[in-house]
Amino acid sequence: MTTAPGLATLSAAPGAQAQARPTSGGPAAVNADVLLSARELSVRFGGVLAVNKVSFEVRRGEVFTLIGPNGAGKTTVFNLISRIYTPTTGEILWHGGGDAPTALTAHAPHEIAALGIARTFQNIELFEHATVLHNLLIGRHTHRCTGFWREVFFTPGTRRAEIEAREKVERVIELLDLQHHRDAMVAGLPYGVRKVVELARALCTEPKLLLLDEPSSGLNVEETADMAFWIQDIQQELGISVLMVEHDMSLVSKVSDRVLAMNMGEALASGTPREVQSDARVVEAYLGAVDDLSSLRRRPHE
Amino acid sequence: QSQGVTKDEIRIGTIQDLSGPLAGYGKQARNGMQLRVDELNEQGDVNGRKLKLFVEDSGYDPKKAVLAAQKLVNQDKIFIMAGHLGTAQNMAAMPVQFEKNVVNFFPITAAREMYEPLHRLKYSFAATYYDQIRLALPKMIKDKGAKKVCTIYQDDEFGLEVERGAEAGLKTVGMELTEKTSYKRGATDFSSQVAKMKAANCDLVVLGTIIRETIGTVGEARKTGFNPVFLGSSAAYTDLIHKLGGKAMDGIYATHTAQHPYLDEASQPLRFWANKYKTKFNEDPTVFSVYGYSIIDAFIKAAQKAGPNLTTDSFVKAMDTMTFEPDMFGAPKSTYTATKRLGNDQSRLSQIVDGKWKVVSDYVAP
Amino acid sequence: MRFIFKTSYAQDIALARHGGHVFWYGLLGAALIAAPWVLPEYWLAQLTFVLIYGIVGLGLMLLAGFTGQFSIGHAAFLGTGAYTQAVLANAGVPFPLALGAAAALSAAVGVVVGLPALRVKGIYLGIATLAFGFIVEEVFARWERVTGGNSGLHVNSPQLFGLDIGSSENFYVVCLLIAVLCTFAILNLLRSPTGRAFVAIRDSEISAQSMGIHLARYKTMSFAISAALAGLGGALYAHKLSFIAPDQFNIVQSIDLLLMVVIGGLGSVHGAFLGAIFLIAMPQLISLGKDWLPPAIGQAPGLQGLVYGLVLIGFVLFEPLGLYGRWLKVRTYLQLFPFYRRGLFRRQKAFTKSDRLR
Amino acid sequence: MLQILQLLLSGIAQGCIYGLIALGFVLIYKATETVSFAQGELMMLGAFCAFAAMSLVGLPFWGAALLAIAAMAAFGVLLELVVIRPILGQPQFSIVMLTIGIGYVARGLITMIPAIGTDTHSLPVPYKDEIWKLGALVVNVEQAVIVGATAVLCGLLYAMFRYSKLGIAMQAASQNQLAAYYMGIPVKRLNGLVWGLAAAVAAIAGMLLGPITFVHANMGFIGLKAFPAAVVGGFGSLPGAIVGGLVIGIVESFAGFYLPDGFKDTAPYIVVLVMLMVRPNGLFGEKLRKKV
Amino acid sequence: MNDGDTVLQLLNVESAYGPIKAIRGVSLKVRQGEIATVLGANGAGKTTILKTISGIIDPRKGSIEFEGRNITAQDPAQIVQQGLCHVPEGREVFPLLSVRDNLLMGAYTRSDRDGVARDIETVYGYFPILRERAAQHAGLLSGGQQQMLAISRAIMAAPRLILLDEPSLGISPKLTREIFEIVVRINRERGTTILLVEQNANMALNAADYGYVLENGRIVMEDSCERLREKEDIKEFYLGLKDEGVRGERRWKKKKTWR
Ligand SMILES: Nc1ncnc2c1ncn2[C@@H]1O[C@H](COP(=O)(O)OP(=O)(O)OP(=O)(O)O)[C@@H](O)[C@H]1O
Ligand SMILES: Nc1ncnc2c1ncn2[C@@H]1O[C@H](COP(=O)(O)OP(=O)(O)OP(=O)(O)O)[C@@H](O)[C@H]1O
Ligand SMILES: CC(C)C[C@H](N)C(=O)O
Ligand SMILES: [Mg+2]
Ligand SMILES: [Mg+2]
Repeated sequence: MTTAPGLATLSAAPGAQAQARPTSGGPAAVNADVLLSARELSVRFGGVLAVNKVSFEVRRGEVFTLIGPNGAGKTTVFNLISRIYTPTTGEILWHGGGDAPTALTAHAPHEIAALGIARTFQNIELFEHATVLHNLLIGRHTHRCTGFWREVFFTPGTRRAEIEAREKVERVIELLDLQHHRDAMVAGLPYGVRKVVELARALCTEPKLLLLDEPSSGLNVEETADMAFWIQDIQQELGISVLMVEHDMSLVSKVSDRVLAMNMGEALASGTPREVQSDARVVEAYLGAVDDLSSLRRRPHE
Repeated sequence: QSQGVTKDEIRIGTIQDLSGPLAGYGKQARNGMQLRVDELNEQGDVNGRKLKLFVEDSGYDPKKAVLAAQKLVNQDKIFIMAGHLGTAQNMAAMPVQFEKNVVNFFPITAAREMYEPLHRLKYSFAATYYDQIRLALPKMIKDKGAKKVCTIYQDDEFGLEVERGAEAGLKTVGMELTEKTSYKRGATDFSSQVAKMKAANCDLVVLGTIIRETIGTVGEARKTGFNPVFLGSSAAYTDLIHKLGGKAMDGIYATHTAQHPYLDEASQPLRFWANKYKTKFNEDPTVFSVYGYSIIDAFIKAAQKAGPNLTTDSFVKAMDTMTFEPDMFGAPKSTYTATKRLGNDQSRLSQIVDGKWKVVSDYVAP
Repeated sequence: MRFIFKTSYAQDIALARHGGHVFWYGLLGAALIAAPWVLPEYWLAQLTFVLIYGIVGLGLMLLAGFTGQFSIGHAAFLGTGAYTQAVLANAGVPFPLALGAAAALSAAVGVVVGLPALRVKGIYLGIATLAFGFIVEEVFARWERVTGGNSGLHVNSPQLFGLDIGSSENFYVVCLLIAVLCTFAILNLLRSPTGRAFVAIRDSEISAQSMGIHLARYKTMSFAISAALAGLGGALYAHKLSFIAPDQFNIVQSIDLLLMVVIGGLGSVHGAFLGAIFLIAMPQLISLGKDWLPPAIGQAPGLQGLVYGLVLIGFVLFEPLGLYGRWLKVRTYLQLFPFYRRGLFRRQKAFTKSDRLR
Repeated sequence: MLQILQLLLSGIAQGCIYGLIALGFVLIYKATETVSFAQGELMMLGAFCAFAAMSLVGLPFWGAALLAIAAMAAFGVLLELVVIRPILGQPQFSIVMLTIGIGYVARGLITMIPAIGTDTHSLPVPYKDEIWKLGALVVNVEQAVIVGATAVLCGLLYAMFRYSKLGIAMQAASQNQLAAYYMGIPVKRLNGLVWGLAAAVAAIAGMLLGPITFVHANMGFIGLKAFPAAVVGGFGSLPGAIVGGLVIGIVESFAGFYLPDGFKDTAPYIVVLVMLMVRPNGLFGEKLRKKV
Repeated sequence: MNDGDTVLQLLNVESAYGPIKAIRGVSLKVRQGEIATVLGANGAGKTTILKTISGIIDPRKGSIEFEGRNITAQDPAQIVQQGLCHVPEGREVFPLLSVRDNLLMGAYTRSDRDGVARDIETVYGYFPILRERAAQHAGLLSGGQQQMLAISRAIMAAPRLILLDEPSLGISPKLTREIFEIVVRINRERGTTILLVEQNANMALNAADYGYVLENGRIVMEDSCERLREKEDIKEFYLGLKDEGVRGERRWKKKKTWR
């Protein structure tokens, strides 16, 4: 189990009301460690209150995990952060840019990536009719430095920028072992590889915060273990904070520093993976009680 | 030596609407031309040369007309463009022809632009829409005691010619158009135009329309209980009007020059001719077949006269002294000189009575 | 199959993948340059039309094939370019200036037309562009003072430094030059971030957006570039045809343009030109074939449409990837020659999913 | 006042025609998610069918109508079998292209029929040229028939898509073909059915339209105005198609009367643009968004 | 269980995507009333096998028999109508139909209205959220809810054989367990035969009777699940049970640091 040094102390408290710090002068006074903070987030779709007064904060350098039963509102939280939805109430503050935190709602959806927030999607949203390499290069879009006319004439500067982008992408390819698939069309890749490509594409934006929606779904045990290593590499070697939604508790407890459990749109419990996993309500709503699978087996007399 | 003339062949090009809104006309005109060409080739030649007719389809679309003209002129190397149908189409195609010194011979349209401004290569045969309406309208107004005159016209050079003719005609009796309304080439719905004219209480409507538009307009008017006097130009003088429009078309007037060959009342030579046409194309000839036939006929006469050394220059020279006598189709005499490129400016008036065009006035000249 | 060892990233960026490319394109270039001396006038004119439509096709390809935005009103841009050029040329403005103005004005119109693209997609966008096309056509017809209305407008021969470049040969060279330049511009764009952003938008708007791509800006840009190329093509078209009228820029023309890129092969630059060749050659072939048929069929006016439709259907049925797709197969076949397996290109069963959710 | 009423009336009648054609678009769209550019041509074929049955064969109107509808339905099924089915599952765009091709072929074929194809014909329906007078208001029977037929047809189709298993299955197949196969939905057969149905609807539209615009090879182009109708109503909504048609028809009728020439032809398109600005999904269309 | 008659039999099946061969000569058998499972790494070709069975991909070689009838390369809809239902990878719901209509489509091949109504109730009993959202567009459900819907549709079809592709994808641990219980129950109570593909090998090996291991498109091992559970390789690579073994907490491939 790895934990980023200096972040071992966890102030676990469900909801933000309990987390209220002695603030003196507005958001800027919040703990300098905080990268992103969500306060009292709610969003309603017609009759469904998908997220209800959820508050949490993600600190620099940590892996923060959201867990919860299906339909708890985890993906919706991601969508709120990446501005696909706008919260009905509440705000999300980003502390990653300079000194003053900014509210994400003040940014257009496409500006989120430039702020340093990248994400993957639960249902995989890759550019299907492009190669893996192409997908990753698109990931570098926020770092483009050439203008339209320079590209039309493909000036030497553009060429240099292209080669540089390519070098960066190549490093991600190497980190995630995608060399084999570099020139393959995404449309023909198996599910598991696509998950990795999506992760790679998000990494190419060189984010400060990475949102991973169920990174291990569709991966087998071995691949999940690889995923765990990658997430740790990303956290420790690249210093990227990770906000993750995950159902595989082995992965969750291996990589996350803190966990927030949600249920029916509301925060249920938060704390270290161990604490949350042993929370009775979490067990009841999410984990299920029995761990013995032998009851599934066919009894001999059947 | 001009292009399109060889030792034993003269190439004639024509562009017709074979698939568009005037397909009815285009096909008939082509047949008429083909009939005369075949006749000649069977019976003889023009100074040792046979005729060859190249037909292209414009679909009543000026762009296609230009492309067709480019093809005829540059690829098929025609000597002359004869009987090209449609005003806008001719206007579009003429520069292409003139660039290669190809005569625009007797286009099937009566717009003034077919001979004005004067150009060495332009020859027109039909009394203009402008004159037709300008002359017929005052008479109609007087006969019918009309107070309010409106017009509906096709929104292009053709319709405008009719509209201008109507304005000029009204001016001579000190009146003005009460309502003008237009439609786009190929339109099929005229309800709002008719509603407009009805609301203006018009009692005489000048039709700058052709086939379907004439029927559509008149039909729509009858349906909504609007019954003014309708006056069309030679573009609307066709048997298709009463054939398609049925009873509702009875009573409308149109100006024209040549007459529709109704066979039951035709003269012997005309009947003979019509029979020939019918055996060949399996349908009755119409006034547009007549146009086509006469155009080639006129060409043959002029080419004969130009002599064995047929070039554009010799042809123009021959044409500029030509006179065509009245023929069996009832067209008046027409003459050409180096400065008079419209052969005939007389027109007359017909009315549909009991599903047939009946001539109601004699030729009038401006 | 040729196998290329890549030794540097620059190799991936290069336009020509290998020496063979250089050779064949060089040959093509030489043939095109020699054309005015070899081809008869009529065929040279057709070749010029191919180049002109190719330029327009490039623009539409960028929009439809690479950005995934279907425009059923592209003739409007063609028309804008054509009328701008006609009016300016008739007013005596030098050819290059007028050309620039035509492209710029079309681009501006393109931006306006692109606006609905920010809000609507798929069929809605198609209809929006269609509607724009109709309205622009009507403007051409009604703004008689400038456009000459439905009677159309004659276009003077193009003038360059007091020289008349309107002759078939000269004008061909002008078109060739512009077509080559445009092709390079598009190729360059496609191998740089902008082009990739277009492709991203085509494949998934939501994830393009989360990669930091400003959807509105890039869609508008795509419309503008596309319109500018169409305008450029329109300007050349106006000169080549020397007569323009509003109904040359109607829905049928728009659909023809769309068919052109589809038949050429959506999503390939080659496709634009292959499609143009098809569009121009088809009527010629039909009229050549006419004489072989019995007159009842050969002379029937509907033949053109019929054959055109049949060929189109045949294409979609047997070669959905268009002419370029066919070419790729032929090439692969040749490269693999003795080892070609029959099942290689067999089409798989495919299944569609709702396009409404994108 | 009377003027306005009369304009309204003619707008409604014209609108119903648009609506009727739009109904065909929506039908195909709902069931296959493709936009059929051939709908106008199918309508033209239907009208020619009826015309041939009446004028050439000499059937009475009702017989001819039934025959035309049946013939067109069969033709639709055949069309699907021969040209659409082989590429079922390819991107929808291919099918759109196909329909354009079908349109060309249909127009070409009709035009090629000697002596009939290029001409304009009138459809001798029994109620031709009849009018009802309601006071000073003139109601055209031809138009009244259109309004009635449109309403009935729309109701039937609506019920089919809303309540019948078949209708729901058609929609399912259009939304996710793969899943439809997994559920055992006979996607191909349904597709054939849809095209048959669409062709039948087109035939009805053609016969209703015939007396008004005449029967000719290019009458299908009126379909271009039905597109805006379908979009204004919200593509994919059957009642929307009718309402959209009415909106377009009425706007057109008033624009033709009160605005300068040229506005009449563009009015539908201006309306559709305004609509797309204000409500990008049309009057009855749902706002759809992909959930990620 | 090995004595029951064979419901599904694949003989030397080979399928490819264009030039890429995804499965090469797979033969397997599923017997009446049993749960069979296929394990395999990413891209091994598990999904391809299922797709080939239900006719979504035509095999290049080999034959497939369902209840003694040859169904090789038939139209998928026709195959399904013979009593087989496929829960696809990645949910594949009808996004713009209501949840209820989705369920009804599951029962498309059935004509017994009462039975369908009863089954809807059963399904609502399994997954109450579906009842709650019955009128909502299925596309708006959360990932896991869609998965529930996909499974429910198969139940609605009341087939004799269900092909399940990763039913636990994106499902919470508690619900995963419940779903497996449901699967087992359907198998026991209705006698439905099930062919299961699952990444959660632990679950799969406990619920299933017979297992196949697929690697690179070939079946490399097959045995009863009882015995498979005891195999060292399986424990290590599929169950992740090997503590501090070859892999342990250390990765087997040393990563070079970058940046
Ligand atoms: N756009 C939307 N419209 C209506 N309801 C929505 C929408 N998006 C999400 N919901 C609802 O909000 C709830 C939360 O959905 P969300 O996708 O956040 O769940 P989740 O926690 O990610 O679940 P899972 O683990 O299954 O992915 C669900 O009940 C879902 O149906
Ligand atoms: N549409 C496609 N086009 C080309 N190749 C494909 C396609 N789908 C799958 N493949 C290839 O076929 C092989 C088998 O894929 P398949 O989806 O069956 O694997 P899987 O075992 O189901 O994997 P996963 O566990 O990731 O779902 C893979 O190597 C993949 O690259
Ligand atoms: C033959 C005529 C009906 C042609 C028509 N006058 C036109 O100029 O378009
Ligand atoms: Mg989720
Ligand atoms: Mg799989």
